[in-house]
Amino acid sequence: MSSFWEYANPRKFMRTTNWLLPLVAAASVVVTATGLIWGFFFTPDDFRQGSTVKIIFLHVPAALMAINAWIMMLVASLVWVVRRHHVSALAAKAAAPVGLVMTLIALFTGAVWGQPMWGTWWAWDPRLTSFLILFLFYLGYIALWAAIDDPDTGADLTAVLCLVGTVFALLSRYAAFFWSQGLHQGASLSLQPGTRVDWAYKAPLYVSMSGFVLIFVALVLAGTRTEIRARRMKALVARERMA
Amino acid sequence: MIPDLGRYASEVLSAYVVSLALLAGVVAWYWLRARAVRSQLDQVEQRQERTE
Amino acid sequence: MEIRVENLACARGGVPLLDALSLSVQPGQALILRGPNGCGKTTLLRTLAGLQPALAGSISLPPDAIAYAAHADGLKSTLSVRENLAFWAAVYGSGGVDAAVARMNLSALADRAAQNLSAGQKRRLGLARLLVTGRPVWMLDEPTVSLDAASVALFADVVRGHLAAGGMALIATHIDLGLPEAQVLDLGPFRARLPAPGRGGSFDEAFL
Amino acid sequence: MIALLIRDLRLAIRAGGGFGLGLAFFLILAVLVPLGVGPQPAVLAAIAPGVLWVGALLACLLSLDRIFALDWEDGSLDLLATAPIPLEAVVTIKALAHWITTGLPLVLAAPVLGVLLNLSADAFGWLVLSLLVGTPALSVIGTFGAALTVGLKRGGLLLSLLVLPLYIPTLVFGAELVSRGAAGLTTQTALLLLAGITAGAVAILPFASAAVIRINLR
Repeated sequence: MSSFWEYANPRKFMRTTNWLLPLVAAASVVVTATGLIWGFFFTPDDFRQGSTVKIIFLHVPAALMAINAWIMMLVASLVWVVRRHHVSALAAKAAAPVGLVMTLIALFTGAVWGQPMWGTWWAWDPRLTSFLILFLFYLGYIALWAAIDDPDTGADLTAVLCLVGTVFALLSRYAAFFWSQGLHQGASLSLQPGTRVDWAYKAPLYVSMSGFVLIFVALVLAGTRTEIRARRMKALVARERMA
Repeated sequence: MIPDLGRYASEVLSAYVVSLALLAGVVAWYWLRARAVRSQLDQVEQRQERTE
Repeated sequence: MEIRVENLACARGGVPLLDALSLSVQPGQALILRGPNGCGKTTLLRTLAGLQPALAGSISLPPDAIAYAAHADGLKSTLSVRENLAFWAAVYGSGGVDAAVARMNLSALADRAAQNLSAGQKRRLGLARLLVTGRPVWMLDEPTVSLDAASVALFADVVRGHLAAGGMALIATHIDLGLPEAQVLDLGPFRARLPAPGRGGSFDEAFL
Repeated sequence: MIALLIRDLRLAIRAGGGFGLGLAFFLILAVLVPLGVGPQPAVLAAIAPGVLWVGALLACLLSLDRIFALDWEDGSLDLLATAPIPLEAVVTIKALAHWITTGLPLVLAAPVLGVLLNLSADAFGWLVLSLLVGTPALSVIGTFGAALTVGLKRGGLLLSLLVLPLYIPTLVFGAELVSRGAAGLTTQTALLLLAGITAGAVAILPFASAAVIRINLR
C-alpha cells in the first residue's frame, strides 16, 4: 500500500477520494440512521430517567466526535508543521466546521438531557462548560483561517494556534471541573460514555457512534477536496497574473 | 409507531430535531461550498484553456 | 569572509520569483541588484538576510555579519535622533553614535524627535543606524529613495568608506547611486519561468 | 535586551496612552458593574473577585494589539528580527514591557477598586497576590495572540477571540483564589495552579510567539 506520505500530492488524494468519498458518505447515512432509529424506537425507557435516556444516542457520539475532531486537527497540524504535507493542513481546515457543529450538538443535547434533573435549560455543569470552551476554541481556529489570505502562512499560524490551543483546552477542562465543585450533582447521571449502561443501550450507542465517525470522515474528505480545488484555483490565478 | 415518550417527550423530540437539523445544516454547507468552488475552478480552467 | 550564493530560488506568497541565481561578493566590494519593479529584489534581500527561507540553493555568509535596512526606516517617531541611534547601538553592542550622527551630518538635529524630521533626514538617520551597527555586510533596500542629490553623494561617500574598511554592500535599487566601482547584477535573466504543471517543489506547484 | 525594554517603556510613557488606557478601563468597569447590578453590598461582595479579575483581564486585552502593531508598521520588527538578539528574547521583553505598563498598574489599582465593589476585608491580600501571579500569564498569552494577528487588517477583534479562550484557566484559578481567600477556605491549590500556569506560559509561549512572528515576517 503506498505510504501515507504519497498523499502529500493532492492529485493522488483526489484520485483516491473519488471513489472513497461516495462509499463513506453512503455508509455514514446508513449506519447513523440505523443507530438512531434503533436507539429512538426500540430501546426501553430507563426506570429513572424515563425517555430522556434516548438522548444519549445523540449526545455521546457528538461529544466524542467534538473531541476527536480537535485531536485529528492537532495531528494534522503536526504533520503539516513537520512534513509540509499540504493535504493534512487542508484536512485540518476542513475538519474544523464539523467539530464546531458536533460541539454544538453535544452542548444542546447535553443541556436538554440534564434539563429534567437540573430544572433549568442550562446548568454550568463542568462537562457542558468544557464543551462550551471547546466551542470557543473552534471559533477562534476557523476565524484565524478566514482572516489570513496567504494559504501557507494561514496553515502555519493555525497549526501553531492548534498546538497551543490544545494545551489551554486541557487546562480549561481541568479548570472547569475545579471551578464547579460548588455545584455538586449526582454522578449517577454520568454523561461519560460507557458507564454502567446495560447492553440494551450499548449496542445502538456503538452503532450511532460509528455512524457519527463516518459522518465526520465523509465531511472532512469532502471538505479537503474543496480546499484542494480552492487552492488549485488560487494557484492558477496567481500563475495567470504572473504570466 | 412513535413510542410513548412520557413526561419528557418535548425534550427528547427537540433534542433529536435540533441535532438532525444541525447535521443537515453542516452537510448542506459543505455541499454548497463544494459546488461553488468546483464551478469557479471549472470557470478558471476553461479560461486558461482558451488563452493557452 | 565573503558572500557566496549558489543556485538560489526564492518565492513570494507561494509564487516562485527567482530561480538558479548565483552570486558572490568579496570584502571591499559592492553589488547593486537591478531589475524591474516586483522582479524579486526585495525578496532576494530578505532571503539573504534570513527573514525568509529560500526555496532551493545555498547561501554562505559570515555569521552575525548582516545589517539589513528595508524600505521603512524602523525609526520611533517619539524618540530623538540620538535616542534612536543609542538604542540600536545598545542592541548591536557597539558605540559610535556621535560619529554616525556627525558622518551623516545630522548633528544639528541630534536632539530633535524623529517625527519632526523630513523624509530625507529620516532616511539619513536610517543610514546612520547602519554605521552604528558596526556590521561588515550591509543589505540595503532602496536606500536613496527621497534623498536629494547632495545626500545621495553623501551616501555614496559613506558606502565607499565602508568598503574601504573591508565591508561589503548589497544594494537593491533602480536609481543611480553614483557608485561606478560597484558591480551590477540584473535579476531579469533569473526570473522563475512558469512552473510546469505537476512539478513538485514550491507550495503552489503541488496544486497546479 | 535591556535597551529594548527601556525603549519600549520610554515609548509607552511618551505615547501617554500606555499606562492610562488599561487603568481607565478598569476603573470604568468597576464603576459600571455596581450601576448595573445594584448597590446591595451582599451582592457586590459576592461578585467582587470575579468582576475585578474579568476587569483586569479585559484591561490587559485592550492594549495587546499595540505590542507589535507599532513595530510592524514602522518596519522595526524586520530590523529586530535581523538584530543579534534572538526573537524569543524580543517577544519576552515585549511581554514584560506590556506587563509593566498594563499588568502592574492593575495590580496596584485593584485594591482601591475592591473597596468600590465592597470586597470583603481579608480578600484584599489574596486579590493583590492573585493578580500579581496571574497578570504575567495574561501578558505572555496576549503577546502570543498579538503575534498571531500582527499582519492582519482588522486583527483587533480576532485577537480577543483568539486570546480570551486562552485566558480561561488563569481567570478561573485567579478568581477562585480570591473568592476562597475571601471565604477563608484553603487557597493553596488555586494559588499553586495559578502559579503553575503562569510559569508554564512564561517559559514556553515565547517560543511559539517567536515562531509565529517569523512566519508573519515571511
